[in-house]
This record gives sequence, C-alpha cells and structure tokens, in this order.
Amino acid sequence: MTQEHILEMQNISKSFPGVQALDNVTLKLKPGTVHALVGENGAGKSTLMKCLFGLYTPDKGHIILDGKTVELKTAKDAIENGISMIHQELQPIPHRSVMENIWLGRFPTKKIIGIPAVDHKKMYKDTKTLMEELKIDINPTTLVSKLSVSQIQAVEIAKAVSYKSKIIIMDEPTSSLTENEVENLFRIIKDLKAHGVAIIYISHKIEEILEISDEVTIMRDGKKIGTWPVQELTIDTIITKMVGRELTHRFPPRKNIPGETIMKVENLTSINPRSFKNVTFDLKRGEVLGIGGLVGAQRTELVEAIFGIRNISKGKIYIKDKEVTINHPFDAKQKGLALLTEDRRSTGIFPMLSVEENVLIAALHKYLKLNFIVDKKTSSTAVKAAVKKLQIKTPSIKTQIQYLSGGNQQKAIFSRWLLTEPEILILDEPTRGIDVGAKYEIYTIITDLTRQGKSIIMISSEMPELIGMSDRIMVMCEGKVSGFIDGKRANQETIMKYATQFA
Amino acid sequence: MAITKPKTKPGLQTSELKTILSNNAIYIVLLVLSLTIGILNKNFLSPSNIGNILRISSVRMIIALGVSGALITRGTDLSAGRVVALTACISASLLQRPDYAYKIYENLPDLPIILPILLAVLIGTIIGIINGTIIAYLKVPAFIATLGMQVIVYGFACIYTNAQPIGGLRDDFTNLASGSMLLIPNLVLIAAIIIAAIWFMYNHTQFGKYIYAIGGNPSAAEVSGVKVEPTLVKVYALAGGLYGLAGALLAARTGGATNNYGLMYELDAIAACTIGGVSTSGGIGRVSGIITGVLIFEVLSNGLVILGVSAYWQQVIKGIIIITAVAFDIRKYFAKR
Amino acid sequence: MAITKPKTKPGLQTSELKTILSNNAIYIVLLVLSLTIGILNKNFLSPSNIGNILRISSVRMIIALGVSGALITRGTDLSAGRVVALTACISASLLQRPDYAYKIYENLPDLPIILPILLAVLIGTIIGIINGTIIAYLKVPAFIATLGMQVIVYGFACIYTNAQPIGGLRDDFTNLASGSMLLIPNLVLIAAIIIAAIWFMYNHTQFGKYIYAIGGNPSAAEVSGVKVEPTLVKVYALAGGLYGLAGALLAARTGGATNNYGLMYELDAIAACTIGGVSTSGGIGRVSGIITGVLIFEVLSNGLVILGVSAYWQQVIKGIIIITAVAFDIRKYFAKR
Amino acid sequence: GGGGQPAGGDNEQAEGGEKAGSEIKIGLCLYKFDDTFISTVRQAIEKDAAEKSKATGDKITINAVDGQGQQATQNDQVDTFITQGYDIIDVNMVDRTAASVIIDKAKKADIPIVFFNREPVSEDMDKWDKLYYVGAKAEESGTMQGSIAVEYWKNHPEADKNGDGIMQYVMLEGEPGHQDAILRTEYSIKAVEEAGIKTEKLASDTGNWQRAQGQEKMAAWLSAFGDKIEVVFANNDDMALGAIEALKAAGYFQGDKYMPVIGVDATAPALDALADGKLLGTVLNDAKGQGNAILEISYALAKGKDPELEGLTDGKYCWVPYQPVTKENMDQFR
Ligand SMILES: Nc1ncnc2c1ncn2[C@@H]1O[C@H](COP(=O)(O)OP(=O)(O)OP(=O)(O)O)[C@@H](O)[C@H]1O
Ligand SMILES: Nc1ncnc2c1ncn2[C@@H]1O[C@H](COP(=O)(O)OP(=O)(O)OP(=O)(O)O)[C@@H](O)[C@H]1O
Ligand SMILES: OC[C@H]1O[C@@H](O)[C@H](O)[C@@H](O)[C@H]1O
Ligand SMILES: [Mg+2]
Ligand SMILES: [Mg+2]
Repeated sequence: MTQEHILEMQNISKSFPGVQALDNVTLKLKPGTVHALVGENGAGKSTLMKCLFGLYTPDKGHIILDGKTVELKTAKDAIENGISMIHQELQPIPHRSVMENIWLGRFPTKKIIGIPAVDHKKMYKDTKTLMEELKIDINPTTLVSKLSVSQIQAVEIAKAVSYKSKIIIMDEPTSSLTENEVENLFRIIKDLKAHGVAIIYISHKIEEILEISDEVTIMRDGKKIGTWPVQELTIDTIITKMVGRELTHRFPPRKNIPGETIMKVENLTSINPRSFKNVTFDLKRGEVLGIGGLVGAQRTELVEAIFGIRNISKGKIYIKDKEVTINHPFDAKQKGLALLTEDRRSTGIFPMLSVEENVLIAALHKYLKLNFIVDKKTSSTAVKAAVKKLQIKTPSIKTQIQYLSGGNQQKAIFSRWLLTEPEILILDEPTRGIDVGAKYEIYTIITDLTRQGKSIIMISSEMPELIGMSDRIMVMCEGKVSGFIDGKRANQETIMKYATQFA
Repeated sequence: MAITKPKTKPGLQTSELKTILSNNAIYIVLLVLSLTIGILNKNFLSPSNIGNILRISSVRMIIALGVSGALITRGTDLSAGRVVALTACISASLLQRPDYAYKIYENLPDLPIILPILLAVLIGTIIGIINGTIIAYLKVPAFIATLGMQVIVYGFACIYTNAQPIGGLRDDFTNLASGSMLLIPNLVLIAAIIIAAIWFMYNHTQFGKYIYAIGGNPSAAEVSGVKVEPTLVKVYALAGGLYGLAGALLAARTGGATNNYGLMYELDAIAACTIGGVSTSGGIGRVSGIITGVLIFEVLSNGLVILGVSAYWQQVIKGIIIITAVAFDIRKYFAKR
Repeated sequence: MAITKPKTKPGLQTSELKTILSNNAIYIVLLVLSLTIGILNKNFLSPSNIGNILRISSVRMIIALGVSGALITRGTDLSAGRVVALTACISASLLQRPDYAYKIYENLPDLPIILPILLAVLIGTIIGIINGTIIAYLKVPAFIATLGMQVIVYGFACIYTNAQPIGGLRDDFTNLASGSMLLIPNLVLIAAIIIAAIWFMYNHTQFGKYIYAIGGNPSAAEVSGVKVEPTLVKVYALAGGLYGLAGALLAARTGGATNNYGLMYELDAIAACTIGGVSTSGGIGRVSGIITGVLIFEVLSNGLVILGVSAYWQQVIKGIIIITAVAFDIRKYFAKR
Repeated sequence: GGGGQPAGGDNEQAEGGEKAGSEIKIGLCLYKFDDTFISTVRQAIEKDAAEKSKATGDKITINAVDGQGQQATQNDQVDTFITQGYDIIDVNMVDRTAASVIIDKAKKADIPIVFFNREPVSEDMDKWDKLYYVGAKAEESGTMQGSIAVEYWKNHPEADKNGDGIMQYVMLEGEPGHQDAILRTEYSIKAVEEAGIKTEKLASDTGNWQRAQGQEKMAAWLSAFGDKIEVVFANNDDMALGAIEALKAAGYFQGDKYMPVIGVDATAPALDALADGKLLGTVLNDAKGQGNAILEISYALAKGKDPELEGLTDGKYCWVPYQPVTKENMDQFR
C-alpha cells in the first residue's frame, strides 16, 4: 500500500506563537498525479508544504518518501530528495539574470586552468532549451529585476521543473498568470504527469482544481477535512467543505445604476514610449469599471500613473469636472483616490510592522488629535472593525503582518484603503491569492461601496471576476485602449478579441 | 486556521518563560552585567557611581536617539560625532568667561546661556537638513552622504577653532551640567525630557508612524501616500538638532571643547541602538531598547574601570561582552521555524 | 533609501549618450577629477606620481575587495582597519633586521619573508572566520559583530606591541613594497593578481554567484539549496585573509608598524565600494567599480596635497567631491519610470 | 600640603594614617593609551610603583585608564576615581584648557591632582594648592628640532640645494589640535629663523602622527616639489620614518642623494634610523624621568606630605627637560 504512494506526510502538526497552523495533517501522494490542496486563507496549506520542503520543522509527525522515513532539515535536503517547489511568495534574486536564478545552487561547471568555474555557455544553452521546451519566452540573460510579476512566475515554474524532481510543489503558481499562461502551465503539468512526476497543486481557483487535479485534499483551520478523487467533487462541494458552510453564489447580486461622471481621463500618455498612450475613459459614480487585457497591456502602469507613482508625458485627469494634477500618491489620496497595488510584497505590506499599523498607515490623518498625535482609541477601534469586517485571520492586531497567510495579508491591505474612505477605489488584481469565501466578501464590499456611490476601477486577469463584477469593461492592448464592453454583454471571447486587437 | 490562546496548549509554561526571557534579553543583559560588576566591587552600585553612569549616559542617549531615526528608516548617520564636536566648539566659544585670557571672541557680551545652546541646536539641524536632502532627493546612500558630511564638518570644526582648544567656560554654563534639581542631575533631567519626547514621537505621532513605515517598506510607504522625501529630511534634521544639543551639553560637562570631540561617537551610538534591538535593515526599534543599549555600554565602560581591568584588556573584554549580549538577544528573531 | 519600483523600464527617449554617461558615471568622475587636478598642477600626472597613487591604492584596493564581499551579502566589516594593524605588527615583528637593536624576538632566525606574510594572512583569516561564524550562526548583525571584533583586535594589537612602534624591518621585506618588476611596482602587481582573482571569483565561480544570491535575497538563496551560513563564513574569512595580506604589505611599504595602523581604513574601504556602486543593501557590486572607487579616493587625497590645499580645507573639499560624485552616479538607478 | 584624605576611603585598615602597609590607590588618566610616549610614561610609573611598594611596604595600586582622545571620556573616568575615593589622581589632560571642571570636582572631594604632559592653563593651576604639574615644555622639543636643522644647515653648505640662502622645508604635523603638534610646528621654525636663517614653507599637512600618512604626504610632496625640498620636519618620529620610506622609494639615501629629516620622540626605530644615517635628528621626551617624578609626587601626597622634590618650580611645577638626539650623542639613549 505504501509503495503506491511516493510521499506520505503523517500526522503533521506545527504551531506558531498563538497559532496552531497544522493539526495532525496527513497527506498521501501518488506518482504521476496532481494532488490539489485547497482551503481558506490561513488553512495551513503553505505551512504544510514548507514542512515538506525543509523550511519548517514540524512539531510532530513524519515524512515518508518512497517508503523511507526522511528528515528534511533544509531546502537543500528536500531538493536532494527529489522535491522542488514553486513558492507562493515569489522569491527571485533581483539583480541577477534569469538563468542564474534558475540554476542557483547547481550551476553547471567547467574547469578554467584547473579551477572549477561556472560554465556560462552551457547554462545559457540549458536555459534556452528549458524555456523552449516549456514555451516560455524569456531571454536567459535578462535581469530578473526587469521582469514583470507574471514573467517572474514563469521563471519560477521553469526553475521548479528544471530540477527534474519526482515531486513538485506548486503553491499558487497561477496567481499572477494570465489565461494563456495558465493554459501553458497546464500543458507542462500534463507532460510532467506523463513522466511520472507527482504534483502538489495549491490554488484558490476552483475551476483550475477541477480541471487539472486527480485528487483533492481539503483543509480547514489547520486540520485535514478529507481527500477525494476529483470526480467526486464539484465547485460547490469543494467550497462547502472548505468554508464549512454553503456558498450559493460566486458573486453577490448587484443592481446599482451608475450615476454622473465622477472622473475623466483624457489622452493619458506615459513618458515611456513602450507604455500606455492616449488613454481616455470616464468613470461614473457608483460604477465598477473593469480593465481587461493581456499581461503587458500596461494596465498596471496606467493606474499607477493615475495614482501619481509613474510619470506621464501628456494627458489630463478630471475629478468631478475639475482638472487635477497628481504627482504623488499623497495628492491622489487627497483627491479621494485609493490604489490597491498588484504586488503585495514590494508595494503593499510592511512586513515587520503589526497588522494594526499596516491597516492604519494610509488613513492616519483621519485619527489625529491636534493634527499630529495618533488617537489610539479611535484608530484601534477602526482597525478592529476592519479586521472583523474582512474576517482577517490574525492572532491579534499587534501581530506582525509577515506572519499572516498570503490571503490575509491581502485582506489587510484592502482594509487599509477602505479606511481612507475613498471616492474612487482602484483595485489591481484585488483577489489575487484570496480564497473563494473571502473573495465573495470582497465582492460584497465592492457592491456595498458602489451602492454608497463610490466608484471602482478594477484590473483583473480573472475573466469570470471581470465579467461578474464590472458594469463596464475597458480592454487594453499594447498600452492603448482597444475597446469598451458593457458588463452585461461581456464574455470571454469579446474581451479576448479586444485584448489582442493590436497584437 | 486556529487562533489559540497560548494558555490552552500543554507544555507552554516553559516556552512562555523562554519567550519572556528572550523578549527581554537585553534588559536581562543589563541587569546581569550590573549585578556581576556590583558583586565584584561594591562601589559600583553606590548611589554616586550610579549617578555618574547616568550623567555620562545622558549625552550618549541624546545622540543615540538622534541616530535611531536614521537607522529605522534604513539609513545611518556617520556625521553624528563630528557635528557634536562642531556644535560643542561653537557653543563653547560663545560662553567663555569674560576674564579668560584666550577668548575666541574678544568683546563678546555675556550671552544668556540658552542662546548658544539654541544656536548649537540650530546648526546641528541645518547640517541634518543638508544630510537629509542629499539622501532623500539626491538619492545618495546615507552611508556615503553622512560619511562625506562627517569629513566636511570636521574640516569646519578645525577651521573654526584653528585646531586650538577652547577653554575657560563660564561657570553658569558648566554648572548646567554639574548641577542638580531636586537631587536629579540636570543632565539626566534633560535626557529624560528628550527620551520622553522621542518616545512619544515614535509611538504616538503620525511622523513616528511614518518613520517606521518608511523603514519597513519605502515603496509601500510611498504608495500609501507617505511623502517619503520630506519625512526623511525631517528625520535627519531632528537627528542633527539632537547632536547640536548633545554638543552643547558635552561642552558644558567637560568645561571646554576641541575639534577632536565626538570622535567615533556615531559608531558607539549605532552600536548602542543595534544592541538595543534597532534593526539595521530598518523598520524596527524601540526607545527603551536604545536607552538600555546606551546603558549597557556605559555600565561596561565604567565597570571595567572600577574593576581596574587594564586598558588593553578592557577593549578585548568590552568587545566580547557586546557581541555576546547581542548573540544572546537576537534569538528572539529566529524563534520560529 | 529610496523607492526603486521593481518595474523600471528603459525609456527610449533617454538618449543613448545619456545612458552611456550615466552607466559610466563613476569612471567619468575619476577621469574628470584626474584631468582637472592634472591641469592645475602638471606634476600630478607625472609617471612617478601616478606610480605613487597606484602603490598607495594597491593596499587600499585589497582591503576594499575584502570588505566588498561583506557588503554584497548585506553585511559590513568594521574590523578591517584593526586587523590590518594587528597583522602589520605581527609580520613586522617577525621580519626585523638581525642586527636591529630593539628586536621584539631576540633570537629569531632569518625567516623567509613569505612565512610572516602567510602568517598575517592566516591570522586575518582566523579573525574573519570568527566574524563570519558570529554573523552567520549566532545571527549577530554584522555591524555589531565586526565592531566588537574591531575593539577586540585593537586590544590585542596594543597588547602585542605594548604600544611601541616596531621598526628595523629587513630590506628584502621593504624592497618587496618599493621594488618593481618590468617597471611595474611589485605592490601594483600583487594588487593586480588579487583583483583578477576576485574578479574571477565574483563572475565565474559558484561561490561568487552565491555571494550575490545571498545579497540579493537570502531566503531565495536558501530555498535554492545554497548553504547560506557556510558561505557567509567563507566571505568573512576571505576578507580577513585579504586584510592580513594588506597588513603585511603596509608594513613593508612603510617600513614599520604600530598598533595605530589602519585607523578607519574600513570606513574608507566601505566608502570606496559604495562610490564604486556596491549597494549597501546587498546583491550589487562590481570589481571594476570598487577599483575605481578606491582610485577616486586616492587621486583626491594625493591631488589635494599636491595642489597644496590647506589640511582643513582638504577635508571639506574631499567630503563635497565624494558626495557629489555619488549623487551624480546614482542617477542611473532612478531613471524615470 | 597636608593630610589628604585618609588613604583609601573605603579601606578601614588605612584609618591609622601613614603607617607602612597602608594601601594607596592612584588613578592614572591618560589622554590616549596607544600613544607611544604616553604608554612609556605609564610603564615607567607602574614600574616605579612596584619598586616603591616593595621598598616601603605600602601597597600602591595604579589604575590606568584610557581617555581615548576624548575629554568627555576622561572626565567620566576622573568622576569614577573620585567616587571610588582614590587617594591621588594623575591626569594627562586630553584638552589642556578643560582642566577647570576636573579641578573643581577634585577640590570638592579633596583629592590632589598631579597633571602631567599637558599643562593646564595657569589660572586653572592657581585654583587650588593641591595641584601639581610634571612635564616638559613642548616648545622646547620644537626649538631643539630647529637647532638640529640649524646645525646641519650651517655645517653643510650643500644643504641649500638651490643656493638661495633660504631653507625650503616641508612640515608633517600631528593630529590637528594636539598641543605637541601645534607647538612643535611653531617653535621648530622659530628656532631656525632666530638663528638668522630665512625659511620658506613649501608645504605643511597633517599626518595625524601616523607613519603611513607621513609616507603618503611625503610621496605627494616629492612629486610636487622634487628637489626643491631642503629639510623635512615631522612632529614625531613615526611620521619622520614614513617620510624616510617615501624618500627611499624616490632614490634618496643612495649615493649622495640626501635629505635631512628631523623627528621627535627618540623611539627605538628612530634611533635605529639615526644610526643608519637616514634620520638626521630627533628629540627625547624623557618618559622615565617624568614617570618617576609623577610617582614621587603622588606618593608623597598620599602620605600626606608636601612633595619635597628638588626643582619644584613655584611649589607645583616639575620640569623634566627634553634632550636633542643626533647620531653623535645617541649612544646614551640606547
Ligand atoms: N512564520 C510564521 N509565524 C507565525 N505564524 C505563521 C507563520 N507562518 C504561517 N503562520 C500562520 O499559520 C497559519 C497558516 O498559514 P499558511 O500560510 O500555511 O496558510 P495558507 O493556507 O497557505 O493560506 P493562503 O491561502 O492565504 O496562502 C496562518 O494563520 C498564519 O498566520
Ligand atoms: N513592450 C515591453 N517591453 C518590455 N517589457 C514590457 C513590455 N510590455 C510589458 N512589459 C513588461 O510586462 C509588465 C506587465 O505590464 P503591465 O503590468 O502594464 O501589464 P498588466 O496588463 O497591468 O498586467 P497585470 O495585470 O499582470 O498587472 C511590465 O511591467 C513590463 O515589465
Ligand atoms: O599621540 C600623540 C603624540 O604624542 C606626542 O607626545 C608624541 O611625541 C607623538 O609621537 C605622538 O605619539
Ligand atoms: Mg499559502
Ligand atoms: Mg634654498
């Protein structure tokens, strides 16, 4: 029976100060299969995988690989035992090339006058071959700091595959990928399966789970709920088991009627010729304006420019018919704008600060006495309310945010911007890494906000979300607006058609 | 996910103790150090010696608090010591006894002592503003910017004094440092006020929160609408002002000043902050830690003298104890795994 | 430091020339500086003076290359200068002329000069290993660990020399520093070998790439199977070894040694690295930049002396030029977004 | 004079007063521990103290502390000694003008002070009658350097390389602000001029007492002035020896290419260079003499006696003269 499984994680428990992250979890993995791991944010998925990869030492339980009990104390041990991992929080080395990132820890070597040296030529060739095999179009010598989030994700995938491991852990590999890239990843996974590789697949996108996995293990509150063959599950049953209650709708009912124009953007053009140009659109009170497009469509650049993070060469922004200049997020905030950025790690969280401080930072001015003293009472109350409203799971609001699960960090940053009570909330991939239950909560909040007359601009690479939530969708391609689609009439095909219009 | 209160879990008493120990490691280090020295030489814990240590620490604390802002925002300030020197010289030169034979300003009227002190603070602040501007707007790494400033300020201190010592300070000025109020030494009182103010600033003001945010993640701070550059300028300006105050107090305490004052004070201050738990990679640091860090330094310096350890070995022992203290303390950061 | 958004894109409208200028800013600074001084005083560019500068720079480069590894891995090494002093004293004490009246070791046989040099390297390496171990395994911040070590090593240097200068070095030893081979000064030759070796190491060996990886993202390095701790120990060990070599060469160059040698050399070295583009937040740095950084320093020091600038103003000017150089250079990092 | 405070305020056995076998605690505050000269003085004091203890049966303890070149640090150390009830404090001021604060405190605690090496200004010395000073007149060392140069200049016509009758010199100065640096720089040239020789300063720069910096500055000057330099003055021997290394590298001291270099301190390597003909002259600061005087005065004070040392000027100054050292007379200093 054991031989049927390449890996058994038995009765794994792990606790952190104030949190029992894993409670007696058992996981069995068959070779040549995809085993999905699902659960709410903070359910313990990543922790379990970190135990397997040698990053955490479990408090209890053991790991059996190929029938042998092993102790994995470091990542190196895991790698040497045929395990590789795509990490949820992307881990590139910024100022080094793609190929160096991929082969780090096992560079091909040759001898130069008897001295062992890294064989750059071979490394380049190997990388090129690898990338071609995986159909990833990235130059091996590009510096990683020059890549977009999705390209970095692709590099991480290539890296994990390159180990030729027996087991590959994929912790939310598609959180930053677009549809095409996801398809490509699935092709890669199928290929790996065919070669007998076992894959542990973590994702909050239930459709993906159903499509790609063979078995599904569901976790809740650090405990294992059960493992089922995928055939026995549906979206609804997974969600129900995961959340512990039924969730009948994916999107809350929305029946808002957008009002008058609140913001107008005219001919906005980046100083960078490769970025967005001549972008014109308007936003109505109470409207959700979705922005669709493929990666590289410059959606992020556009909203960051509106928010004063990037420079524009020409174009105008009007808010309530008044022209405004926004040179800094500070200005943007004053004008009633808020921006939830796409890259949580680099522009979102303050890792070693508390959840409270992370949530408060953008709205501090609202909780001041004498204009400079932070009113602890009112601010704390506001934070606690926000934590409750978004159901952020944290031992306390004093906990450093770095110890929260990825999804809960995202919720905390979302609440940061809600606290500023913006008129216009710009969301760049707002539900990245968020579980279905929490997504629904976020959608509900969006709906509530629009009902209160607030307006939303939402970039999303998840088509269902874009279609399900937007009143209107602006599609971009190569930095230009290629069209607007009414939310009710939008479907994948029309969006894709516009998204590839100039390609 | 299960949020459990620690109490509900078995075997936590020991780990709780461990947590308390490791969260307070630095205070324990100070305590153990003081007690050990106190046992070896009973004079160490005499009220007058404790007074000494506190008085000495006062000036150092003011400097360390200045540097801490730079450290928390991921910077550093190597100009501290030399700014202390320059401002000590300037304030001293304006407070010489009217009858002193080698006065810098021959016909200077008897200024109220607050004026030169304020001038010292002002000059320190201006230097700090320049530091901050170079760092925030010209994007020069703080290390280089403030190292350059260190050299420049030293040059000016030499030029100002022509490398001649400034002595003959007025008694009302030196009494400021040696005097007491209600049994508490004036210096300690001043330091206490500064400590309280900085503590309040770090913990209760918007500016303080911005400092930590910038240190925690500058890009995220900017996106959150924090004006990073002006905030940084303020941080260095405040630091400079504190060095200026420290300079004036140092002149009062020693009754003189030279261009060589303050040599390497910045390293001591940074070290004290680091010992006190301020992270050199930003975003972390508490006033109580900084104070304790300074005290550890001074207790060690004073204690080794009292124990009569020979000077060269003092160095060796001091280095070892400091490293050990931090090694012991730092464990709290990697408790989890 | 400032906000560098991860997604900076090269703008096309930035003219090519501007890019070239700003990518090579530091070399241009060196060139402009040299030419300016050369025009003001023609002796500056005389072969003998260039020889001077190169010979002096040689030792500094070796030290800077040592420190650079620590910087690239997000650390620092404040012990550098004092290690140079200790190893200079030790190697000098073993290479005194047999007839010298005040020998430290009375009956020391005539050692082959390579032995004391190797001993200096060995002692430096051991100190480095201790530094590295404290930093990597005891998780003491590099600043504190190496500052503590600075103090300790200084104590030992004082104890070893009893604060008396060591002189009377053998001619074959001092000739090592003053001599030349095929017109190239020996010191320059030795430095060139070290530079080449370190360049090779940084760019072509696994160890070198690990250094950058650890500096760029320590946890990424770790999950890629890089053994971070032993790598760090090696980095500091190598640095220590280089300081040891530098110490021996400095003793040979100056024909003697005292416990005061190497004072603040670490700050100069770190500054040179930073000027040369080594990022104090890790992961970035090139050998050519470091070399240029050291040269800028020495050209400035030598040039200001040759121009006869008064000692105090030298400081002021030096500080201003260094800050300006870096301000000018750093622009490449924040090309408009 | 008169009975200072009972020896060792914390020591009850000492209550008896001046009987043999009492404990005497002397706090020795040095401006900087790693200073060559100062550490020689310290060693002399320690040695003399040990001998005295043996001879008298009194237990003399010397606690020597390092002011690290910082007046503030030194003040702290004096405070500590006062708090600890030391019998005598010997102070080598960091900043000679800053003595008044220390004096006030000592006076309050009635602990006599023997200053040495750096002379407090006279108005401070007049503040109390239990203040003493042991030292050399730093001016003297400069004057002697000057005389050595004069002597050489007069006996060696070829020394005036350009034959203009003017002595073109360069000056390597000690750490800016250091008393010895200021005075040596000034008085060496004064002595030359007073001997009727015109001088021209080609360059002067600080070498911070350090050998390596002496070498680096000298090398730069050789590039800038070459043979125009006729005499090299250095505020101390370490810098002089550094300059000699630079000169050697530029071909001096071979054949008849010579450069007169004059230092101060008479350190061992300097005497060696003197014998070797590379250093023209240096000046001995009599560490042993000073050390001995300091201990004698301190001991007498601790015993409650008036220090009846011969040659005490004005009842409180003890001058230990400098001595010029050249190849001719060097043997007596070996
Ligand atoms: N290093 C740590 N220190 C303290 N708590 C931690 C640490 N790592 C994880 N946790 C806690 O453990 C719990 C499980 O986190 P984990 O990251 O495994 O969740 P997850 O299932 O991967 O969630 P998500 O879907 O949001 O990524 C969370 O409550 C989290 O706060
Ligand atoms: N023409 C280009 N040349 C070089 N890099 C490009 C180009 N276009 C896009 N990129 C890279 O792709 C990244 C993605 O662009 P952008 O963020 O605007 O896309 P997006 O549509 O917002 O994607 P996402 O939805 O993932 O945020 C850019 O930041 C950039 O690094
Ligand atoms: O340290 C400072 C200096 O002190 C002087 O007295 C001595 O002559 C010099 O050689 C130097 O040591
Ligand atoms: Mg996770
Ligand atoms: Mg002449």
